[in-house]
Amino acid sequence: MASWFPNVIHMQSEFAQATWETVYMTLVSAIIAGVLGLATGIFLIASQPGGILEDSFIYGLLDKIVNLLRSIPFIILLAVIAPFTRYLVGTTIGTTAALVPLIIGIFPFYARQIQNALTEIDPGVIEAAQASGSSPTEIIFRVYLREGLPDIIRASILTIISLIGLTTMAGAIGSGGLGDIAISIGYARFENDVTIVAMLIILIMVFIVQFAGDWLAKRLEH
Amino acid sequence: MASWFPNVIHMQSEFAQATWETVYMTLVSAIIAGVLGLATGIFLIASQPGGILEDSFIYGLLDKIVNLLRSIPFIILLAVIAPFTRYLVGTTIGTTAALVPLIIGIFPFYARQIQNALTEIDPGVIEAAQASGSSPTEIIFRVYLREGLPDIIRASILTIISLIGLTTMAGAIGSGGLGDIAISIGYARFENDVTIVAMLIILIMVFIVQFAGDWLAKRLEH
Amino acid sequence: MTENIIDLKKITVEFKDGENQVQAVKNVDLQVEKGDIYGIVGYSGAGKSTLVRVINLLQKPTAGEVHINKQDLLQLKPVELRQARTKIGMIFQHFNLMKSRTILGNVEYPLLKTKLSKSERTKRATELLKLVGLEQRKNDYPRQLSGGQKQRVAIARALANNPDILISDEATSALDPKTTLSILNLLKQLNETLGLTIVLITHEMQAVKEICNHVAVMQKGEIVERGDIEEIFSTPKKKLTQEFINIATNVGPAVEKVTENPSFQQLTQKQQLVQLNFIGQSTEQPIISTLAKQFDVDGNILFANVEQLHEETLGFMILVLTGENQNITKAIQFLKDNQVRVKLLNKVDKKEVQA
Amino acid sequence: MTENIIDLKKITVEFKDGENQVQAVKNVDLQVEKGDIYGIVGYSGAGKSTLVRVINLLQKPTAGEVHINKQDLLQLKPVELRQARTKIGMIFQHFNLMKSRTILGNVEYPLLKTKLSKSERTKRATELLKLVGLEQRKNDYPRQLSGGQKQRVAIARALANNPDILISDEATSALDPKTTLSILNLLKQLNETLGLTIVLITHEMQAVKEICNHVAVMQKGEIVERGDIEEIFSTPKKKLTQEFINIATNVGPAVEKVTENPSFQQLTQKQQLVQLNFIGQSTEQPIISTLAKQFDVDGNILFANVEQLHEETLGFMILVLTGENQNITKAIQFLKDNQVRVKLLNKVDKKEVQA
Amino acid sequence: HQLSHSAKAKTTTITVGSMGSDYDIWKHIAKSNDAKEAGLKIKVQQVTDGVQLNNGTAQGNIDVNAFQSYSYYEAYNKQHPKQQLSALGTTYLEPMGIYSKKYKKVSQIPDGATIAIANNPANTARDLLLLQSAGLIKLKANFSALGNVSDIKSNPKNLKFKEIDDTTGPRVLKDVDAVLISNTVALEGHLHVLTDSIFHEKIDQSTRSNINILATAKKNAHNAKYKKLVKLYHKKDIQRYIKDKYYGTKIEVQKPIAYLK
Ligand SMILES: Nc1ncnc2c1ncn2[C@@H]1O[C@H](COP(=O)(O)OP(=O)(O)OP(=O)(O)O)[C@@H](O)[C@H]1O
Ligand SMILES: Nc1ncnc2c1ncn2[C@@H]1O[C@H](COP(=O)(O)OP(=O)(O)OP(=O)(O)O)[C@@H](O)[C@H]1O
Ligand SMILES: [Mg+2]
Ligand SMILES: [Mg+2]
Repeated sequence: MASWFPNVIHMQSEFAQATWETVYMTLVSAIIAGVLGLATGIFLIASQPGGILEDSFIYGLLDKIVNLLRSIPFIILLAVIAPFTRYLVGTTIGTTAALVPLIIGIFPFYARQIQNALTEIDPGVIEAAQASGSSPTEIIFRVYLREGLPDIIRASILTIISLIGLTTMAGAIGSGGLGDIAISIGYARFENDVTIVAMLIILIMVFIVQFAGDWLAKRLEH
Repeated sequence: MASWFPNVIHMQSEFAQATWETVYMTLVSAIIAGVLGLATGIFLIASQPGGILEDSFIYGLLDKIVNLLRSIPFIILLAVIAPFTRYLVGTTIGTTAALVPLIIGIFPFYARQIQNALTEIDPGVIEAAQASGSSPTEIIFRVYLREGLPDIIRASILTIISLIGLTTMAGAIGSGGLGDIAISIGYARFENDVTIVAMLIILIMVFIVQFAGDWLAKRLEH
Repeated sequence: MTENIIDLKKITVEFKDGENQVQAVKNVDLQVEKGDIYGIVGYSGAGKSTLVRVINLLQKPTAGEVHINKQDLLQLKPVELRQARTKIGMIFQHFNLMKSRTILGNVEYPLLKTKLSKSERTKRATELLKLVGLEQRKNDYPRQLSGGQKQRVAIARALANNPDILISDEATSALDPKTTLSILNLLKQLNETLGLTIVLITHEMQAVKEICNHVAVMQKGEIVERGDIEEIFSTPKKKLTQEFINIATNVGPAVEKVTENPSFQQLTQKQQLVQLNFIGQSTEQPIISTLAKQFDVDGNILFANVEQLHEETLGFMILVLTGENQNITKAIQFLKDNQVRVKLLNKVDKKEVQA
Repeated sequence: MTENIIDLKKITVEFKDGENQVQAVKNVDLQVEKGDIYGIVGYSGAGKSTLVRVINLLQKPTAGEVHINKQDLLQLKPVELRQARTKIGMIFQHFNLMKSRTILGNVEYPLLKTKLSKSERTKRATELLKLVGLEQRKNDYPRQLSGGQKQRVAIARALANNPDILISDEATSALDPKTTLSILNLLKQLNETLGLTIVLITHEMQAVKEICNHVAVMQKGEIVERGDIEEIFSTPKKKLTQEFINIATNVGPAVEKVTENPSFQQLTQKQQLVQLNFIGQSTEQPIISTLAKQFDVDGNILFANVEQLHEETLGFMILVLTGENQNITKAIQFLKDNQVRVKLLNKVDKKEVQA
Repeated sequence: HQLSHSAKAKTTTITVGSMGSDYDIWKHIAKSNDAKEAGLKIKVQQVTDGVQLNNGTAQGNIDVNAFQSYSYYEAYNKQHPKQQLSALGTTYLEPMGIYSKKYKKVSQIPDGATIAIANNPANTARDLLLLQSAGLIKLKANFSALGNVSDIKSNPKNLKFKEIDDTTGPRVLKDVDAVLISNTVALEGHLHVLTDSIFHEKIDQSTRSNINILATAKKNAHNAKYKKLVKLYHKKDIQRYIKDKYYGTKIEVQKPIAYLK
């Protein structure tokens, strides 16, 4: 053990801490970005040409915001939104401060995925709901979000895994986490065992997310 | 002009160069990762339970490889695959060397997206092709890739935009590019105008990709 | 009873598709009285689905007015339109069931908007599923059902909200005859007991005859003929209508078969092949018996389709009349005098009756 | 001609779905001769689609053997199975057209595997589209077509590869009667000229009567009755078959209508309501004329469905016989002696004939 | 602002922001007896982006940071008139080195050779200055702490420069003719600047501004507790630890700030 993992062995508490930080960042930003992205994706779908609330102004606006946010490199995003981050969480450094750029970095991506997923829903089913007098809100909650659920889950898996990847970059503002350990200790100091263990833990998280998501998506696909 | 963009004005050739580097990295890695990701995504779909070439071993293997590659933070990926990069392109630094980690970093993501996109294809249509005696290869090329084309294009847009984001991280190995200019000159040296211009150029690229992709997807959706 | 619950005025629907432009519905007027059962028939692609989709504005007409239940739908606010739609049930040609909901969930869907409690909704939906014979499958998902079963779920869903109007776009085309009949009976019963107005697109003229009071025949986006069911069936004016009826009553194919059959071509001098069409009380008088007794002409039935349509008898027959030539001539005259249309088939131009 | 091109032995198909388990097909044998047109009818959910999907192994049976064209499909290598499938055309209940291809492209699809050149493929596909009347629309996409138009494209596609066997799962259910008839005629013609073997699932008994030589009746996963079309139509053994035929020939509803109609209930002493079923050459002798002349009994036809089925006359009638009581009794005896089945309707139990 | 507030409440806890080997050193210091004796409770946080670290310090989210050279600190202050930092004291100087697998001497570096330099501004300028001292290039007269390759006046050997993340320095040794690696990174890559480099910085006037400092927000410039950190750093035990751990490559510098100006 000690000879294979010479450095890891002395870092158990750091690893526990980093794992917690990664889980914390991923979970909290996944939930908030999830809500934001879902809402944006749904508004994109609803307002698009031919959508249930067709509105070319809102569609164009959202579409452009999503693209804009997606064009900003994450490191720059960290800086650009720092004032906003400080306003929200009182600091620009640390794990909690990392949540804001993570959320803003990932939600447009998720919104796009939601949009792509919901594009697939059979227009006939939407029509059937319209014919029964459903309002746009009802159609969103009772048709889009239900009929699209397996796809929404697949998009969520993809996004959460991308988000875990993104947390590794938040080390730049002192977020900590497994990615930071892997890079700034394992990689930068040639402590390969640290890198490997950090990545294994990330891998386990990825597998858990993928497995749970696949299982859920399959279960929901009637 | 000079007062608004004091630094940019002296960097026109650098910007031209960086734009070219970004375009080059994005294009080449998009093409190669595109082929790899498409192939992987198709194999995932074909080998999945109930697929046209059901094979739980291959499916499990590909599924795990994709997850594995997706769990490695990009910076570490740069290092981990350095020997492979050197073997392929003779060096581990520079724009061309960046292609290898970019490709390996993005193709599993694309594969997952392709898999999600192709999951949507009406099983009835696949059955109709099978009933007419189509072989799995024919079904892949004549049904999956054709029927799924609008979705494949949407997934490609999402991926290319993510790829443009990823190129900004390849600056770590001297890839150059707009992201690198934005970060290591504009941001790190506090030349905000450089950051803004670099990001504007990236934004324009993103819009072109999104617009062209949307247009194509719409056109192909009969 | 003469109030028009559906009143479409000069409806035109155009589809633009790049350069292509299809006028699916052209300047069509359609009035349906409250409590009526109105059939729409026509070739595939005639514009039937497009026309009925205008009734609940799923299809916005390019031009024209849509008055339903005295409301001008095109003038309504969205919330009012939705309210109006809850009272128009629709059965889609392609079912359009939600794959994420159970059968029961699908039928309950339109009730989610109402004030019913969860258990009341379930009760109502279960009742409806019982009516269409799928109560056993209520916890299954659409994927697990056969085509006809899906269609029955769609029927139950359309009825869930106790609509005033039911639009049915080939609701029974995927159903076996027995189930079709029971669904038609169900619709008729709802029509009689609740005054449900029904607009029925169907390819089955049998179904039209069975339950419709009025029928419209569409061709290339236009209604080319419309009227009472008896009127249309007894004296169709357009060739298309004639053809549909011929096929429905099986006269067309029958005539063809008979005229092609060599044994019927080689009739003796004393025989004559005739086609008879009659309507109304004419059959109160037993035709064939009369011919036999009064003119000594025997009538051998090769084909017959006689039925009771709304208290009247409607009939088509192909007979071989056997007797002396002059007797046959007299017999035919007698038939004509009794409002029976007679066509001599030996001389018939095959093309004219062929479908 | 007695060679079985399709030979399914003891086929069972089970669907497992979590805890649910549906036996869609139970231990079914099905033999179809080369050049035959074989109809399969049955309630919605009876297992018809599932059974025919076994023929080209789209549905792997849980148990049983599948011999097609003398090949044991379950033993074939994948490449051989695909080769075998090119010779089995299939028309799906839900069309299953590719939305990314034009109509022409969809029909050309099965030809992509063949050695035909691009222009030959186009030629063949265009011919087929002409046959189904959609040549004008060949550059449109499925989305732009009506339900019936899509179904016609699916028919053309299934025929593209000159199959030996055509499996048609409700290929005409979305079609208007005219188009249905022309498609059936097309199939019959292909059957006669090219020896195409056809397995036809349909809900339209009329279609079965029209073109099938044999028919199998399915119920709850089993074939409960099968045989020659004349045999089945004239002497159905099972209640289900009887019901289907009654509905198809409209006897069921007619009897109901007649017996429910008060004016027919109030017959005089000298009248008797009867239902007649007959088959074969019996109508060579003009029944009603004979009754009139020989027994002085008038027959007033309330309902009739008489037609020529494969050279035989098949008939159902509801008559009011009018005459002296003893004459009527004699007349009925005469009919019975002439192989006509007679049912006295005044006493009939409504339930028995109702659908 | 909760963090600065809580920092005031628990006056004994000082948050030190750092990265790389400085992070390790300060973690050691935080646990040391000397810290306890001085009554200082130190929390060390790793922040890998220098700009963010300085911003965080200026805003008071980080009390003191330990990662930058004096020249980088000056450049930061110049660019951020609203977020001023103040230097608390000097810590050490570590020599930047030129490393090469192929060549033993700077003079052997051929025409057109590829040289990898850091892409972070704290080190790019320093790298270029070192190359100038090695006689490979000449820089413009107004060369600043944020200067980069565009400020090269003459490049007689036509060297090609690749700007890379400096932490990858030891890894790209094989791929280029020479790499400039800061000592922190070199140590982690098991390179000893005094023995393995082919050329390295001297401690003289020209490298004075490369001396590392502790910095804090301007308003805390006179915070006595923070000043104690400077003293703490120069304690004997701690210096011994640093010397052992980094093979004497981190040369202690204990001078007043004025010396650097
Ligand atoms: N979205 C569309 N775009 C273009 N053309 C369309 C569209 N929908 C329908 N059409 C065309 O409009 C015409 C009428 O179609 P419609 O679906 O109303 O026919 P239908 O009478 O219901 O036929 P069927 O009996 O086959 O269902 C057809 O020619 C069809 O091709
Ligand atoms: N994938 C499936 N999973 C579970 N049950 C199924 C599945 N497919 C079909 N079934 C069930 O098997 C039975 C037979 O279905 P099938 O589609 O063969 O009926 P069918 O005779 O073709 O009916 P229809 O005339 O309505 O098309 C039905 O009860 C159906 O619910
Ligand atoms: Mg239609
Ligand atoms: Mg079926």
